[in-house]
Amino acid sequence: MSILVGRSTRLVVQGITGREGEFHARAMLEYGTPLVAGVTPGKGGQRAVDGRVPVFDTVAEAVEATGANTSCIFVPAAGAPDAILEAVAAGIGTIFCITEGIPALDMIPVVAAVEAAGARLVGPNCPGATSPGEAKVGIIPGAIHRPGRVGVVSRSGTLTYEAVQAMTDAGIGQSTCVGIGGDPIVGSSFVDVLRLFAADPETGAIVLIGEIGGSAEEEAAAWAADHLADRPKVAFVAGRTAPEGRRMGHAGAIISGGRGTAASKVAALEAAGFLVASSPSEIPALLRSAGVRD
Amino acid sequence: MSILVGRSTRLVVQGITGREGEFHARAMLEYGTPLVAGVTPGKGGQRAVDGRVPVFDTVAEAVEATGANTSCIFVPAAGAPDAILEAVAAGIGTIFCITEGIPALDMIPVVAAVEAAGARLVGPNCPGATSPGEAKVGIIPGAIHRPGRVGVVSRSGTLTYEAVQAMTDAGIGQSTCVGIGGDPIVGSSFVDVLRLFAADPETGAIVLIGEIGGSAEEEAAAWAADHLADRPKVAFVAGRTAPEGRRMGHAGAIISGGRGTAASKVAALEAAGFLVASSPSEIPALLRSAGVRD
Amino acid sequence: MKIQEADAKSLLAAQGLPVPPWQVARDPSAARAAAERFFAAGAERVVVKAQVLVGGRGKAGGVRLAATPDEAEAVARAILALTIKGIPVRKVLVSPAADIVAEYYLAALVDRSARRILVMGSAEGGVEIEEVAARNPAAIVRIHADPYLGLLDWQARRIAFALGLGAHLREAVAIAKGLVATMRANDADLVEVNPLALVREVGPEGIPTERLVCLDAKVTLDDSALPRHPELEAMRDLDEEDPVDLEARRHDISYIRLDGTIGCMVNGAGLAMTTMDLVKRAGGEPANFLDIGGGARADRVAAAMRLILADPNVRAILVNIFGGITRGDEVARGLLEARAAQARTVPMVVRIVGTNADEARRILEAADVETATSLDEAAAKAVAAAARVGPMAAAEPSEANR
Amino acid sequence: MKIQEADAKSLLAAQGLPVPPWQVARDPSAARAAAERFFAAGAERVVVKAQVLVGGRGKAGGVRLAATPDEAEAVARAILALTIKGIPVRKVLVSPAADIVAEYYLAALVDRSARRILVMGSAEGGVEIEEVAARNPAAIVRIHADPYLGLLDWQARRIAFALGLGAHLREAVAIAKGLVATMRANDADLVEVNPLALVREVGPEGIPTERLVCLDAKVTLDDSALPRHPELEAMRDLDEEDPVDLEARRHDISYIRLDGTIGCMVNGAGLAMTTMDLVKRAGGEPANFLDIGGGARADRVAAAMRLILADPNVRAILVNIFGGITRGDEVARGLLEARAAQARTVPMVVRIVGTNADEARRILEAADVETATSLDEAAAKAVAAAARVGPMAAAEPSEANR
Repeated sequence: MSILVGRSTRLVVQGITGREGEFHARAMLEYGTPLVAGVTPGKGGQRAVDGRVPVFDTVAEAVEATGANTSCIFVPAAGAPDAILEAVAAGIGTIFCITEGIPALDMIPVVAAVEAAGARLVGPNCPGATSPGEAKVGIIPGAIHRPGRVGVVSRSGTLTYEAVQAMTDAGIGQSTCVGIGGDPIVGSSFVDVLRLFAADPETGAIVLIGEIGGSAEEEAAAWAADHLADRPKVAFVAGRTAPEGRRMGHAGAIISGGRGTAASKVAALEAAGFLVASSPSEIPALLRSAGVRD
Repeated sequence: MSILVGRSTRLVVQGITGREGEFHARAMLEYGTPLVAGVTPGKGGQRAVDGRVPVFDTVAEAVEATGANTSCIFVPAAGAPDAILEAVAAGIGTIFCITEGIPALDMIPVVAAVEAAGARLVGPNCPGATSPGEAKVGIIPGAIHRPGRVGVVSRSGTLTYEAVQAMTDAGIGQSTCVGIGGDPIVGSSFVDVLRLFAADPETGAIVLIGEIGGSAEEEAAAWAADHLADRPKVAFVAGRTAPEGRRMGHAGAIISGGRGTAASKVAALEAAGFLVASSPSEIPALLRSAGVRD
Repeated sequence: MKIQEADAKSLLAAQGLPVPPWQVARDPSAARAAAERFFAAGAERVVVKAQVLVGGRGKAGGVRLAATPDEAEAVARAILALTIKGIPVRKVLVSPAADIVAEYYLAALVDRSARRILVMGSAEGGVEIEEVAARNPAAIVRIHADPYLGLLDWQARRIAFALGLGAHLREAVAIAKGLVATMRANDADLVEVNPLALVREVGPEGIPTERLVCLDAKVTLDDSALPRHPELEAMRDLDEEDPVDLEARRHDISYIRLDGTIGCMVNGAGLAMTTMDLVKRAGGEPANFLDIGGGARADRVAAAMRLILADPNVRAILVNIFGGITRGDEVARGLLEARAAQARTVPMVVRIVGTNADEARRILEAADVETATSLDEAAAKAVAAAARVGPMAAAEPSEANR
Repeated sequence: MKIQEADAKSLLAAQGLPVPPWQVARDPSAARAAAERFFAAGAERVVVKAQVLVGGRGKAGGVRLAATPDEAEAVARAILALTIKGIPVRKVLVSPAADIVAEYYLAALVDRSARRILVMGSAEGGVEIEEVAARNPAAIVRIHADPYLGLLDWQARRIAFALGLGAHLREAVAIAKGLVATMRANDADLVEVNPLALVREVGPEGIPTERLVCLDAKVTLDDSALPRHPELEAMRDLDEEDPVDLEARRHDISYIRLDGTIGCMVNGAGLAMTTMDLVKRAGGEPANFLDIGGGARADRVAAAMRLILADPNVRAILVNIFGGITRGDEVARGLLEARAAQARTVPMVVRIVGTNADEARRILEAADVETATSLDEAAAKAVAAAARVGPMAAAEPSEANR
């Protein structure tokens, strides 16, 4: 088993005929993801990715024709909020928005609408999720994974790859790796993903990769202390040396008014029973020491 | 028993210190309605209606202090949509909005928010509801009622009074009389109220008072045919002689493009088993002929 | 409130929608001058359209083409001489004629059942949507705008695809969203573009292009929202408005002039319609719909009396006040005062229900006013009273009243 | 993007919020002229405030009162000579001094946890909200605006009552809603008014009145939304911006200058911060945060190299590219080209992971570039390389770089 993406995924890629969309759609197909449809308004009836994927004008048509239940969005920032709402209205249950640069205030009504509809959004500005050996949705390189029982959740892109690669190199496989995105407003929080891992019998341990800014790591720690007490938990927090008041790349990563520091996050995670690595390379050893075997 | 208002009602009047609000609050109190609080922002701490009703600045405070569960709104049109949203947010389950003149587009997000919160709105521009002998909320004159088993639902104000008076004069009592209001966008439709009557064992028969414009009567007829087949049903439709294309008072009452005619409504109601009166004065006799006794 | 095509187009244009240029003319020479300007700017023909607030002007000969300034003037003269559904044509709109490739229907309106804004579109434009609905309902696409966010892009795209406008997706999306934006910006009940036309134009280098334009537009405004849009009040067409309507509005009275002889004064719209229905059932014809609203205040009663008596067709007045909370004796006194202030006297039948109704009856009967207990009785008595007055004397023709 | 107080106030004023008049001056005589105008208009005193994009200017002596034009000029001269938290003061804001009755705090910001706009208010204004939060959390009222409709009137009233502003309800409601409106109109992350002040003013007839005004304002804008607000780009304070920031932004690179010696070039913000952390852990000091973003395109690699080498403190460069899908050999070639184009050479340690990483390593080693497999190893090697270069020679002082 796995969370969010897996064998029952039937994926539609919104923005499939764009450069990014087509490139990653091909990588997903090659990974074995059940990618059943693409959407580009005005290109309905064409086929994308060397003719392997039918393209529709609307998500509703794609769902009707192919039974798609998951969407991956590569639409530019100006159109991405609308693409999410279109997916929700078409009955898509799980939506990954890869698009970066969406203004935060644009996302506020969108996440409210997603929630009201009972759908799930991961991102925006997220790398997606992979359930190794089953399916990958998004842009995480497939080759870094190894099937296994550790659930990985992260606010970062390449830092996640770093951590996952280290695990794979050490022979520790993953149940699902989820990048939730670093934007200020995202559809799924650490807690939302941990809740799914907690309910997944095939996820035996947790790796959480956080960074400075906000309080998502502290909230995740508090939740994990109550609901994941019995599972091995390892964490890493980026930005221990970041100065206050300067934004580190993402809109999310900023320490302000003394809040959102790495120290606060590390303390909260340790208090909740996480082993906290001081380099991504330490994660496999910490997992081993917490009792993880494969 | 009764619907919407009754012995378990604990009423807060929003806009209680206004002329209309205080006048009708007094009439409701005199009828025996459990009116527990009033709200006027900035007049919190005062008492209204000869000192009989405590006034609060916010609905939330009124609910906390008095356990109010029903609201009646007399706030002017510019502030009434906000007053409804305030009541919803404070956990009020049943809201009557008496205010007239609220622009239709203002009500669209409000009814959506009421629905999303699982609350119930009657009106705006409605006379309210009375459960004779139990409670009256709104502006329907208390004296016209008589306790009984006929549920009355209407889009009109004084026309309802006319019909109810005729029933009372003939010795036929009412379980609850509900005026849903004649505005284009109202919180509760005929069908919404009929659904409540259908679930009320103390409501033995139905009187529906419609008028030209829209298709609410046709929708009510279709619903009643399926769900109220076993109960006596009498209807009256105002506007048989109204010309097409002219708005008859309410924004609602207009025949346009051949739709919304009295003939269409009468036909639909008769097909659904309603006896349709050609004057309000005929309603009691039709109820009798349909088997209503008291 | 209905507004004229030219005003509707200005509201669309303010939201950035493509509307062909136009000019309003009140006489043939002004129409000619407008046509000359459009010809000078390259138009091959102009269209001259009657500006009246009723439908069916096309069938009535109110829309005609002209290929020269002379012809435009002649056509305008002919149209300005028309009376369409009782409304004399006082203005025409002159516009360059479009080279139409295809016509569509697109409208945004308040959908009461769904409690949402509904956007309706059809590839069968240029005809009444009711006809299409009756003949081929599947040809109409219906999308409800989001109650909070308005018409979303994907919804607008869906409409565009349903209309077969995939090749003009961006324009069609902008227009569909623009209709809803126009609605929201002005608190309109209805914003209808029919036809939305795909027109052929020749670009600067002689290359023909096709684009979508709003060839006709109909907007009705929500009366309840007019107080917050004072600029829209200027669009009220006083040409077509009965002066008594103005007077009624000033007193917050809902008044609609009809063709009968029994003047009605009622509180409440539903009860007012019912009163009209019962007058008709009793063999009479109502002269008006009149709702004096809540409270039946003395000044409104007086204004209502003036409005009713200003109609020379009125031969009896039926007053039906279901007081509820209002004191009947006060209403009765107000009625007597109002009648005393009028020069013209016609028989009056009064029914007052509610607090102090008995005293009201005594006051009225003391003043020789006929009273009634039930509404049916009141209607019958009013019809009889009008009949006693006999056929109308030398009343002014109703047209003079407009 | 942070903007100066004066710009923040202009955004508030554009939403109709009460902001006292102000003038920005870049030298003492302009400050004097501004003060003279305010004195002429009736001000008893003026306030002169340093315009810098860092907090704590009050404690640093950057906010002072003046009772005469002479004094205003002197005070402005003193403030313009200050350097606050490393930022030289280049502008002052001059404004009539208010007669403050009470100070409040009011702000609207993006609440990530709740995924809503949060409005926070406190009756303890004029101090940092973090202080109030730490000392007396119950003194802060927090209301989340509706995700679709913004701050509703009842929510604004609730804030006003919580702040004890029931006597100024209408003003307080307008201001609370105005903060959210300012946020939405400009895509701000934060709109803070501290203090929101109740000030005493003397009316035309000598009667004192009290009203609420926004005495100070702080606004930060969402960088992601700047492309759709081109007018706000003009509010970017180039005075306070390092020219390299401008260059970085032009290439879509996230660059932050720090005080260390190890220049970092990384793809991904989280990985870039981690790289800095590991440099520190290995005993070094990062010279910068630098995220070249996705794809590691050759032009961006070259620009990043220029940015890093423009910092004279840099004595070694650490490149850490987790390619994933990017081809490592292309990145390696891009790096060599970029280095070749630079006049200055410092040791470079490169770690490239992903497709064709082995080939990348061969290319780099053939060019005598040190490589590393793990991130920890790369950090250690970079720190060692910097140490070999030895203490800095006659590098330019970093201030000259600004």
